[in-house]
Amino acid sequence: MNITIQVNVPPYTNEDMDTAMHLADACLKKGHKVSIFLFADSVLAANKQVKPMRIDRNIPVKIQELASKGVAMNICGLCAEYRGLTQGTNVDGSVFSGVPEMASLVFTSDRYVSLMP
Amino acid sequence: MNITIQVNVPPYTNEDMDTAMHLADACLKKGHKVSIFLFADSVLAANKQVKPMRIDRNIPVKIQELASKGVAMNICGLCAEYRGLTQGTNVDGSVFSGVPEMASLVFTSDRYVSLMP
Amino acid sequence: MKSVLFVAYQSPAGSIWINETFRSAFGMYGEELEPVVLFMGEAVLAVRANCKPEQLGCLPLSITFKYIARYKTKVVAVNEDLERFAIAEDGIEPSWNVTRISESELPDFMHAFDKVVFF
Amino acid sequence: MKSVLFVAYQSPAGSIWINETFRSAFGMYGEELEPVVLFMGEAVLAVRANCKPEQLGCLPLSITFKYIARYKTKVVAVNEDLERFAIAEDGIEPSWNVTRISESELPDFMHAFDKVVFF
Amino acid sequence: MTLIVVKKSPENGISNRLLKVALPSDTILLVQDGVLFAMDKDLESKVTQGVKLVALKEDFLARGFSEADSSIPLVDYNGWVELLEQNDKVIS
Amino acid sequence: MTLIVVKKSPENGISNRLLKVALPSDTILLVQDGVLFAMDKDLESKVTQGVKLVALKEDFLARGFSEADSSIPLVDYNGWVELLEQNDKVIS
Repeated sequence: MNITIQVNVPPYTNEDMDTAMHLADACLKKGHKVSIFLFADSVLAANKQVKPMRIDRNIPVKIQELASKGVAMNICGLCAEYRGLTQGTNVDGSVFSGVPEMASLVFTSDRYVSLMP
Repeated sequence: MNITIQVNVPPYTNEDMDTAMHLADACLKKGHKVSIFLFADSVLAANKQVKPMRIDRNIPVKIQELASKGVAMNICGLCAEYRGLTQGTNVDGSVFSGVPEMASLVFTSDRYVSLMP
Repeated sequence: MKSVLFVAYQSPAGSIWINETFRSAFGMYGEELEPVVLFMGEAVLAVRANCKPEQLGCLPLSITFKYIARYKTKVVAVNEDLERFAIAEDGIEPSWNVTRISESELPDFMHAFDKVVFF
Repeated sequence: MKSVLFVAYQSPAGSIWINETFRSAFGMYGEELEPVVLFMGEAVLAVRANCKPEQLGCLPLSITFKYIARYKTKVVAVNEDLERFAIAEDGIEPSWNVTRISESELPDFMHAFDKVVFF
Repeated sequence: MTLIVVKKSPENGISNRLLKVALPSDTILLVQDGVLFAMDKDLESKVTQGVKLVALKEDFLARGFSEADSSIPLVDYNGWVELLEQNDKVIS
Repeated sequence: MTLIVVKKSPENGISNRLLKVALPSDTILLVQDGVLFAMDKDLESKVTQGVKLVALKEDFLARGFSEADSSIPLVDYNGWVELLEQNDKVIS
């Protein structure tokens, strides 16, 4: 199946990005095709300039790993501009898109899970 | 009096940064000395790479204006690193500091207003 | 044609979510999708003609009106929430073209959509 | 010496605020400030020995323990909230060294501090 | 004389608990979604006797209410600053 | 057959309203702070008869509970994926 997970809130401050990554991983293991749509403040998760404390998880690195395993990682471009994130600072394997891409995911996904803000 | 306003949540998504700026302005007009402490996701407000839609307010520009009017604008540096914000991308008149600076503000402020997350 | 319901449930002036809900809804017309927006809880405050986040310097809600008119996007609000905030029919901004629904109809209403996304 | 109370009220595993509350509290020792941390509402879940956000991949609460020990930071939790979540004395992680307070004592307790900051 | 700032909606448990923290001669200032408490006709009965209740006018009006909808006095940002001047502590 | 995902705490009004949306044969999955509903012994009575209730084990245990504290079955992330497979719609 095609499964999309939308995240809406900032990483680190909340566990939503962690929830999304765990769920994406579990979906992949069962052979599903997974997309993650980063909306609003969740776009921060894809900023490769993020520097967490050493004891903490590195969310952008984890996202990149998921992308390399085949998860399509979409960033709402307008949201990103509002948060000072520019193309090129996003992790490899993630792409700037927007609500047209969101519409396409809503249309083509068999299941659409949004982690509400 | 010395008045400090702490903000904790992301700008644009919430009105907290707007509340803080209105309050800071009103304090200035009455002759008080004002500091703003940007904690957690609120650090995004000081990123000069933020590009809002033209119809929307430009929060980093407004912050810079407040700084030029004498508001001390402190950014929690560790928080900023977690959000991919590096020194040099913050607006003029804002400075990277941290909890030692927060402690100093708590100690020296006559009134400490935090907009709780 | 598939149907998608976007549910706004947060207060209009304090957060960006009602604007983001509509921005998402309007984006759906690029595909074979029919979006509907539901106001629930404190989000119903948005329908008042006098609800103006721009008075706080925030993004106006009225920027959605021309698209609601152009696409004829259906906007639904929960009756009980309107009553809770004493929002009378004549206090509602006509540009929203609000349809009312009662709380008890919500389960069947939501299940009629292919996708339901809360904001 | 001035006193400052930091109040954590949000659930521990779902958000960073308890860690940020303590990081702020520990920062106070650089000045003539005595910080106290109060757990209120769902934040009291943090005191359980088995509460481990790191199981979700999130930042552990236990990184605060060595500083609580070093600075002897006072940690207070609301009795009624502990009871609501059925948190028994023997289920509490000893490193927090929790003092209990009842809901009815909160107004006087909070007013005794020079500054009170909610997280 | 403490100023207690309540910024979250009545739907949020912490707001109701903050109301209870006020002692006589304190002032509770409702801001942001906290202003939604101002339409409650019984609000006075939910705080200790002698506590002053006010709401931020800008936040109340921006949510579509009119001044007549409020059961408590409204103050603007200047009023907020005056409350900071008059009270020697802040709980927020 | 719809999967309803409840991620906010019982203190948040929207969680309680999401519980009411479920129809018989739907499944409500509690995740994140939504798992706090699982310690409510009367939870079954708060949803329509015939609605299945489950909570995400990882989120429940990380908050310091043990499996015995839950009044409803716990599933892990694999179980979440199975619920996505079994239900043809999602409300979240």
